[in-house]
Amino acid sequence: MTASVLMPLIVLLSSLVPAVLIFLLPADRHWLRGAMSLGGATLKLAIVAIMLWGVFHEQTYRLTIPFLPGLPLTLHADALSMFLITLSALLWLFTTIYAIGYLDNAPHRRRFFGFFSLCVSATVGIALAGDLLTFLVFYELLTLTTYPLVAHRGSAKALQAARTYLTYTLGGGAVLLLATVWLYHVAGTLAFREQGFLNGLVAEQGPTLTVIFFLLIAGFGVKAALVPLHGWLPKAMVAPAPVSALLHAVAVVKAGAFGIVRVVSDVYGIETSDQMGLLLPLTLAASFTIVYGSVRALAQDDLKRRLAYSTVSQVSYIALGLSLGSPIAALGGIVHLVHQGVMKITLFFCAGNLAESAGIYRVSQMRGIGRRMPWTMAAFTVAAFGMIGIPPLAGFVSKWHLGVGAAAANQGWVIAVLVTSGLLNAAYFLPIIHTAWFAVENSVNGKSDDHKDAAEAKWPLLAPALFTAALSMIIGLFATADASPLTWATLIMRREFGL
Amino acid sequence: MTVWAFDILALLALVWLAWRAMTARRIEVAVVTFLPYGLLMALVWARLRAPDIAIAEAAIGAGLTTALLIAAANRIRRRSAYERAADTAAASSRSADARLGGWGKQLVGAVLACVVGGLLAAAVANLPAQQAGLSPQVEANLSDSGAGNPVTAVLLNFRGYDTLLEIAVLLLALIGVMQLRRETPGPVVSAEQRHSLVLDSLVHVIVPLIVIVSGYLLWRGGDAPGGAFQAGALLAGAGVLLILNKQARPAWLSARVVRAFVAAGLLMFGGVALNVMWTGRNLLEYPIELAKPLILAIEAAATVSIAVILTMLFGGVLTPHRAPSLQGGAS
Amino acid sequence: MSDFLANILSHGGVWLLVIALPMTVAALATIRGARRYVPLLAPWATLPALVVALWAPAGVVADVPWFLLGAQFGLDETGRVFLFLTATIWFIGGVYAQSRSFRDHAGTHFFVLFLLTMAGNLGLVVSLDMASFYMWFAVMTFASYGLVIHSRSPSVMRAGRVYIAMAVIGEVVLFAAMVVLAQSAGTANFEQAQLAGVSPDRWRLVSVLSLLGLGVKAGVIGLHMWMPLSYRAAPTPAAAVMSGAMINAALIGWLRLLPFGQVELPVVGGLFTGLGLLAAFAGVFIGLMQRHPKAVLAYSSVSQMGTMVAALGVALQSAGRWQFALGAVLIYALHHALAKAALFLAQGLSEQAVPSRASRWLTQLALVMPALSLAGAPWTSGALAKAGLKSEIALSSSVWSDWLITLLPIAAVGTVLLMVRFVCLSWPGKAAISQQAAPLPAAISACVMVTLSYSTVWLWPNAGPANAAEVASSPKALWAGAYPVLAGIAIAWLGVKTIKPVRLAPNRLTLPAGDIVVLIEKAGKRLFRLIGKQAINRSATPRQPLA
Amino acid sequence: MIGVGAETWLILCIALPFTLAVAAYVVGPRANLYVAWLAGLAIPLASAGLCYGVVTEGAIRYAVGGWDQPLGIALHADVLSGLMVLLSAVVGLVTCLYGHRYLGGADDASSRSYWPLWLMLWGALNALFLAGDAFNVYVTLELVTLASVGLVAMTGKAVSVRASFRYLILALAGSLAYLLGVALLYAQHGVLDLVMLGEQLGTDWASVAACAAVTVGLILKAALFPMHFWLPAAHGSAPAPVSAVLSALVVKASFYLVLRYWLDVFPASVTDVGSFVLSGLGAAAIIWGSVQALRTPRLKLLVAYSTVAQLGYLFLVLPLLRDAAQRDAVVTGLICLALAHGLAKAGAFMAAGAMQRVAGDDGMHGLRGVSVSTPVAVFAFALAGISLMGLPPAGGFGAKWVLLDASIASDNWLIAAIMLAGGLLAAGYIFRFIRVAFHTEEFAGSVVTRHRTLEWSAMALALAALLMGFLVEPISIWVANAGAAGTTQLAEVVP
Amino acid sequence: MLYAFGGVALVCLGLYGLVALEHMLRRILAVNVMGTGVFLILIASAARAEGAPDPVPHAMVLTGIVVAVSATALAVALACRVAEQEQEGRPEGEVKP
Repeated sequence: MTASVLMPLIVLLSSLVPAVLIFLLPADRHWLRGAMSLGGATLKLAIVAIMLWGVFHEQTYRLTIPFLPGLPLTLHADALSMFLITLSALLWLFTTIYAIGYLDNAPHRRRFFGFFSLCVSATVGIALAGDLLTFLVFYELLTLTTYPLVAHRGSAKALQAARTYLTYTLGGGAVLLLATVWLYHVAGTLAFREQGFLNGLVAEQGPTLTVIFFLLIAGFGVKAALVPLHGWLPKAMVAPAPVSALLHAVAVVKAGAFGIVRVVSDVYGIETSDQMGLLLPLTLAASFTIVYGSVRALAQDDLKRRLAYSTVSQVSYIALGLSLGSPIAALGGIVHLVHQGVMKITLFFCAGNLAESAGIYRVSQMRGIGRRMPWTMAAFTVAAFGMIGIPPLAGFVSKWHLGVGAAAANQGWVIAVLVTSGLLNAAYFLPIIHTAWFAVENSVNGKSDDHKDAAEAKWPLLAPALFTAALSMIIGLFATADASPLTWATLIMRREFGL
Repeated sequence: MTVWAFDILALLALVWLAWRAMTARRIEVAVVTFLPYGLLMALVWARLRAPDIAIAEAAIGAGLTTALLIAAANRIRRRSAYERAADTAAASSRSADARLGGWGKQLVGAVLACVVGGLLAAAVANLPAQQAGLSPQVEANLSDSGAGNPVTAVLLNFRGYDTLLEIAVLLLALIGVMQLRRETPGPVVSAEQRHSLVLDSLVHVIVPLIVIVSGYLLWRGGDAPGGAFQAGALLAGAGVLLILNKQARPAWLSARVVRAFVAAGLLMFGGVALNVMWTGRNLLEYPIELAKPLILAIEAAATVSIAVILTMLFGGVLTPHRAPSLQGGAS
Repeated sequence: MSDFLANILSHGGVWLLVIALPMTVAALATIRGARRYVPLLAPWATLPALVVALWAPAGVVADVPWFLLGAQFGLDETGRVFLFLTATIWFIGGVYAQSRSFRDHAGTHFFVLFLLTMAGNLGLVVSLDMASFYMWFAVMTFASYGLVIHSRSPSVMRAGRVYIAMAVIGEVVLFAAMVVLAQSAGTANFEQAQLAGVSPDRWRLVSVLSLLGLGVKAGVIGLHMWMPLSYRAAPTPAAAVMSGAMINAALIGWLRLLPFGQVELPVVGGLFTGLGLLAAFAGVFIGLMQRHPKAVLAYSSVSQMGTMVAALGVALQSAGRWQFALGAVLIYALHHALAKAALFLAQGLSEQAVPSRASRWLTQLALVMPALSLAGAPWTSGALAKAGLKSEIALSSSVWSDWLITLLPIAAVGTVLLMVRFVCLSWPGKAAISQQAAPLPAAISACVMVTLSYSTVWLWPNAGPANAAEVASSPKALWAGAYPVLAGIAIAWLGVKTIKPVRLAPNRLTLPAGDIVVLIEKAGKRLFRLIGKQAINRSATPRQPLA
Repeated sequence: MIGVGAETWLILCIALPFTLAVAAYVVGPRANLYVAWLAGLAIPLASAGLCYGVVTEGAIRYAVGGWDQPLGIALHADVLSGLMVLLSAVVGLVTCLYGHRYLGGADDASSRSYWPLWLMLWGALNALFLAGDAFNVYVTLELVTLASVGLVAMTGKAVSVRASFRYLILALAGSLAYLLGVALLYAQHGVLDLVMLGEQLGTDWASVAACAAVTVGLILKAALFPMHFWLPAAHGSAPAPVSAVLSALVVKASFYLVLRYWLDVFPASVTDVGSFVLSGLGAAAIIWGSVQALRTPRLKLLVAYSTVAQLGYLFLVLPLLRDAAQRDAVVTGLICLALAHGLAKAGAFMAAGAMQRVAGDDGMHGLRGVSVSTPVAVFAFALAGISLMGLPPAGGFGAKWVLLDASIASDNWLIAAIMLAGGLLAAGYIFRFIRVAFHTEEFAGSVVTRHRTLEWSAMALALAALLMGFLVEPISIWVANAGAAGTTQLAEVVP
Repeated sequence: MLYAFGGVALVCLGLYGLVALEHMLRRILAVNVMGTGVFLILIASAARAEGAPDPVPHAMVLTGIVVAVSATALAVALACRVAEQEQEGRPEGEVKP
């Protein structure tokens, strides 16, 4: 009983308390700060493990805190929330290690790590949110806590990017707020429920609910970078590499995608929204985003920007899966939540390593870097192949289920979208891999000493990348094993569809 | 009929004087015009059977306010070029007539005044012809109030709370004015300048007279028109005279003593108000038998405070300088 | 002994060894001290596969439910043929690569990629479910890119580009095919999917998609462009395994994926046959106009694979005789794989300086022998394979079979012409004798390969119809094998006489290797110039690097 | 008798600040420290006691002098006024700490008048919130005005003196308009007690005119657009603690009165047109204030314009009060909004003051990269900004949520849209500054001087504003209880 | 009631002055005029009744007059200060050295 109340709180506090302590700590206590960050991350991981066990055995973790009239803040751990929490807890640990290495001797580290931990707390809150209001609360907190991270460098460019980010996300937040209030007004509750809580209202409130649905999707779509709401994402690339990693893999983008998942599955219910005909537009939007993001990625020479457009494209797989209305596709979408995170964070770690150790920011500068930084590029290669959807990496598993789901939903054209996207992914990732491994170093404008002194990145930078790369392989290879994301996602879908 | 004629004439004169007071070409003239305006106003109060107000208006509205304004006008003019003292906005939009703002402002003002006037007139015309207000209750409880004069009863008993706060208003204004004075020492005033024979003798005659009259007003105020405000205002007049005569401050009148005087009224009033609560009464609920002495004590203290405060207000406006060593002192 | 071996081999874990050994050897490269042993160990990594192919009992299946989407590895008779030929070719290719001149030049990373490709190739053969098949297929495809562009010259880079582009297209289309099938069948297991009663409509879709997806690997006409470029670009051992082993991945893919013997798909079958025939002839025509022997061989592969695709098409149209047809196809595949690999190795040998006249003679023999086999000369393995195939086609109920019976000998004549062309182009001249050169492993491996290409088909148990060997040795069959060869040689001789310098191949009569890819490249460039103007402009202006 | 009853706390809330103010005045600067501590501890305690009493025991009426209404003056404390007193207590407490540090102790000349004036202001505010009599309200209004003007002019800088003059004149005009309304009310009904007035008021011309006069006077003081022009200069030029109090409490006092009148006195007399006019002005204020805040070159002016905008919200939703079903929700929302804005704005001004101290200037350019030298203050500013933007979990969010819900429920979509747009605009100007603060690349200031007290005071208020969101539910319950207990909130008369 | 209308007139006059005048002292005067206008309305309405006038408005006006003079004093002091600072030609600067 107490555990069921305390667990969500502890898991939230395990990053919130370090955040506060970090802010209060003198700026030069680097060691202690690192210890607190890592300690919090480890503790969180341990608790998450316990909770995973509990949720699997149908134990409920639920904590309510009185907040608005009739609408308490609810932290509730169901299978879906554990999914995101596990992802964030795991990747937070890796990213923390990475960030400690990355920001060695950089200024403003206290601020960075403080907001970093806050950011994760917000993500955990999003994951644990038991109703739309709680979700909204943490969603907005996430916006705010990531702002300082995006603006961290303090350069005009970074600030400009941060402003763009904020303009988009706060705009989305406003739309979301409107939609949430409206929904509350219509439905009288906001608590997530498997298969949705609006079933009874569809008959009389159909058009209103449709409008609200699209408002909600638009609100979440900003963070999920659905075209045309994606403009902030490539710009936000000015942030330091760990931030980009977190933004793309765990926190911001994932929050948006997770929001869409929640709306479709636990507010409206997949079947209900399918019946209401709400899903086709979402499918179209997601499909368009997938293709558009990939096409844009093709033209980017800047490595992080290319990765950013790749994110735009990849994250929409999640929405796509949810929008097809078939359990298998939804499974694919949901499992991509984790898969994309693990793979994309690897890519950003590697991009950070390249920038940090070799001063490489563009694809065209990467000629032959694979020889000098083999481990980094190996991790990059694995993750990139995963993104393309090559088995046995994680991306394949998601795409497989999406494809099967699309076929099951008789949406053959979605398979075409997947195929196109796979082609385009290959078209922008393979040249990178080719350049890194096979291109001859010194053929660009005769400068051979581009990265003559570049050596492999130091271990705090390297280890997380290798870990996540290995992870993206393992969760693909052992996709059907007991503890794999896919199995867990199957559990989610079974509960969601009431199977 | 004559009363009607008086009324109409008085009102017309009032309006005309008000107009002049605001818009006379020279600011000195405008300011001085406020004196007859105030006096006429006092007459009107008397005509409206409000002798208490009449006395207060004469002393405060006409006397002290005008004195303040004249002092200010002098001070601004002494610094030359008072036109530049016009409000910031005015500096840029110089109209032909420096008194008035631009055409826009005049137009807005006129339209606003007309609209508001029309509405207000309609509202006033719609007021019920008869409304006894609270006078029945006042009459009924007058005997328990400790004051014979209903106005005093209202001021110091029925609505004593307002009055208490009002003394605080005075204190606030004083603090506000005093803090604006500058730390730099003022121009040195030589002994010859300081003593003007005429003013000196005037002061010597008039000040004691005023003190006596105000004492009378205070004492009488319990039952007839008059009271702490009127008495205090009169006393302040004496103070103003002393200031104008550049009378040196007696040695015993240190800054802190002055501040004590200033606060006396509030302290006494507040003290009484709170202390009655010890016996289980409400705030300001005087015991009936003690009502009269308490009121008198409060009035006495209030008179002193009002007088000192008003005097210092005038002094503060008149002499903008302050010796750095003196803190919050009087002139 | 054999019981013991059989015991071990019937254990599921053996599949792990088949695939894991190459990968483990490749992984050694990451250990500094062990790195230099990688090239040496590379060929031996195929040993478990060879052992399994030869001695493992059929029907051993390992279910690995926790792997990927629930994997199944195992061996059936089809798999055994492919596993054998794959392992053999990789082994011999690996040995060939041991030549010091090559090994020193290539470096460890070549062998790492070699091993990875090998693992993929072996893995896909033993995969009995779509996901793992697809996985190994992808591993093979992407790792072999490194083999193709091994020498890094601009033309090789272009070849690599074309290769990877086509391969990726094939990958994703294959993905679509599998996804559709998996959904329709409700399972990702090949065998279960074939039996799942999928509607013919879906089968049609799957078949067409797989024709496109796997067709890239098989060089189906229209998707074949990468082949001449890559074979030419890749170093000899790589070209040998690509042309011999990897090309058959497509074949095994089709055999696993399509409902042979279950459902008749006349239209799709017709499509297969039509495209196959087209390839069989077009390969010959374009191949004749090539100036590089490897390109000639590549077009020969196009042509040969075309024949097999045509045969598959026929099989798709007549479900009844599938069991027999399968045997013919398998034998043909085995023959073609070994012969083609031998040709490539021989060609590689012919490019090298030889230490003595005798060895040059050996080289010449190594060139001619498999060429004859491929041409289907009597008593060669080719003769047996072709005979089997023809008889099966004749017995099938397909509307195409008459056509095929008529056309195949003509194609055979074409093949002979191609082989003549090839042998002429790679005939080692007199100047190439050098005392220092002793490419012993290469020579040995080439010879072994040639030998195998002759012997294996005959020795293979249950190859084709029971009396195939007999049939092939009958006078009628001998004639059937001999006349195209004779006709071809005659035509070649005439050609040489009339068009004088065939060996110098006048420019008028040549086509660039990869034929239509040149057009596609031009069109692509123009398109990019149109679309990408903005992007190019933007990237031309120096941009602040992001961090 | 003394020490327990809520009524005692009520009297203490008013008497304590005045007493301490007089003490500070008489004793002079030497007493500053003691006065600051005593005020900071005692007054909030009394306020909390009062608030607790009001919440637990219901509304309190207190007959000053023992005279029953209408003859005597009634003090009145209900949830609304109790919470406003509590707000001033919290802000006041922090202001005491902050002011003591900001003004540099007893030696600073400007601190001489600060304590009497500020404590007087505090007392006046409490008196105003607790007043139950129309004329008594006038006196307290004047007290508030004069104290505020004195505080604005405290530094003697030309800018602030000019601003305070303008402020004074406008405020006097506002007071007179209010008094005019009271005069009309009295002339018509013969009573001054608010409850009695509320019972007697009708729709006749004089009543409506009185309503109009009272409202106009109050919105002039509450700086509702277009009567806002005096506010930015006054609030922007005053010393930081003063700005904080002015923006957080003083304008709020006038708004409180508007709300009080509209809720309890005028319901019969106000018309839809009137409420929509105010609402329109509120909308204009939101837009205009925000746009100005987006343009102004100085930080404190930015915050001051933000006040103009935020006040707009309070008036924007007044039409929703006309819907009886939404009344409680709207009242809750308004109270929460007022409280949240009070806390947040005080925090923002204090943070701005701390930054100004370090940067020496509050020009946007000079504050570049200020997050390095005063991280806590910038953080506090941002936290306060969260509430101003109406983002969760801040009080501003809770209030907005409730109000949005009410406006959707009553189909006032325009109001909802403006509220949302206002939030975005607020984000615009808040982050306009945050962006400057994060511009660390060109940071030129020193990191030498730190003002921990100043920064953490701001932080405390900002945190309070942030956590205010969790008070929304209790407040809604209190409001609902008070509403359920009687038809109007002033109805219960304590014997 | 005549005086009440007089009061209205004074209020309007004051209002006009407040808007249209720019000199600080004049504006102070305008406020004072307005104030007396309001007082006049109050007292005039109190004097409607026969017999003794209602003392409550009287008390209110007395209070109002004191408030008015306090505010006037403060306003005058501020006006003087503004004028001086403008003459010193450094309107933005600190006054204290």
